[in-house]
Amino acid sequence: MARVTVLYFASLRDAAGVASESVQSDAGTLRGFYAQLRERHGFALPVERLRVAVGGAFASWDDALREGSEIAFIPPVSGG
Amino acid sequence: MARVTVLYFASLRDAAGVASESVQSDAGTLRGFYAQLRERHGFALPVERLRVAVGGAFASWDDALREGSEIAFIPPVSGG
Amino acid sequence: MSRFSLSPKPFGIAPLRHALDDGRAGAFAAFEGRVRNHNEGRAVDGLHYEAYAALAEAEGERVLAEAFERFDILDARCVHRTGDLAIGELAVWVGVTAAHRDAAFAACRYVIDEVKARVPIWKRERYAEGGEDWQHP
Amino acid sequence: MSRFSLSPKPFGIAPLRHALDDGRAGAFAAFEGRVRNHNEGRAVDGLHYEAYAALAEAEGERVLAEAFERFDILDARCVHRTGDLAIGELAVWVGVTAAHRDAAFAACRYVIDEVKARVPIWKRERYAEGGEDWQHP
Repeated sequence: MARVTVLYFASLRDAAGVASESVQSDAGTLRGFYAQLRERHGFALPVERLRVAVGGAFASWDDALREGSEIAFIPPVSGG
Repeated sequence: MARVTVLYFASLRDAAGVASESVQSDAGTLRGFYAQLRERHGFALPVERLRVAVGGAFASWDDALREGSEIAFIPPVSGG
Repeated sequence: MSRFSLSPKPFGIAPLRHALDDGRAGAFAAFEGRVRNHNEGRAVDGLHYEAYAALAEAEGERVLAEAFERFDILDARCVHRTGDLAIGELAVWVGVTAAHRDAAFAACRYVIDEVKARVPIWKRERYAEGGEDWQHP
Repeated sequence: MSRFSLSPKPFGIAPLRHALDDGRAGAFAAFEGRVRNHNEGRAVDGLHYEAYAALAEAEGERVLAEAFERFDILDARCVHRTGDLAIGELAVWVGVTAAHRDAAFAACRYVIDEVKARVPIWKRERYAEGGEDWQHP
């Protein structure tokens, strides 16, 4: 089990109803962790359309979930 | 014979020593007219590197020299 | 030095432009992205931009650094707005100086393309007919 | 309407830019050509631009009209200086608005390329080591 902080942006934040939350999870990887959160919050976006960041830097979906980390799921961007 | 006004720009003006002059010529075409002026003023630029304009619009070197027209020889441009 | 930044408020272009003054610069290319009154056939009233600030700034700097590696430029800047914007308001500005125009144009284009593609900023459109929508292209 | 003009004196960009304000414009691309302190390895002190004004204005308008035919743009302007210019001074400005950036960039590039290639304006460079030379590339 790892306790982590999750940041939500744009449509993910609207769906989650919060900008961030502290979550305890037994997921082995970031990919598995998103699957859990997607089920909980009903996120429309599949993992293939997202990128993931840990501690303010892009990370790999196969990275392990590490205790105390700050994880952000990045929906398709639309700046400019 | 036709009397025309000639406008000189940039290095042609420096070589001619005037910005414009009134010239009488028996040249049949603008090409022949430039050849006469080139000889007179010692212009370095061959006709192939110039364009020619008559009355403020680009013209063809094979156009006839017309009485009273205003002729400009256009050296390679270097704006911008 | 920070070449990319986020601005939560309207920003002026003149100081950004002057920061790029350089006697070696024969060419300056700039791009302004502004809020359009329509998108994909729908009338738009305004926008909201949200950013993941820490990552957006890091990724924006990376884009600018890549522009320096790829093109023979003297300097470059990019500023992106966040928050609420009205029609016609400046959303993003890119400015690039170079000795020659090829590099200035290419780098300016590179920066705006990459910023739009990679930097974590999201647009929520507000429609004239009512409703809002996050854009996740 | 005159979209291309010659300016015998320094000109400000802001009024030119504002003349292009348009709620339909999501993209604005601009180019500034400035006097560089060097050219082909020689130190340059300043420039003089001379134009065949009547023909330059007509040919400049033609270039802008072609940009409208070729690219999906909303508006475009170009101003070119004449007379004496110091290092860093603005020699030419091009601004283009469009709904989207592809057209804005392409048209901006087209205008500066064609103006440089076709419009009867000539540059005389003044060298730091002394001497001046007309550029006839």
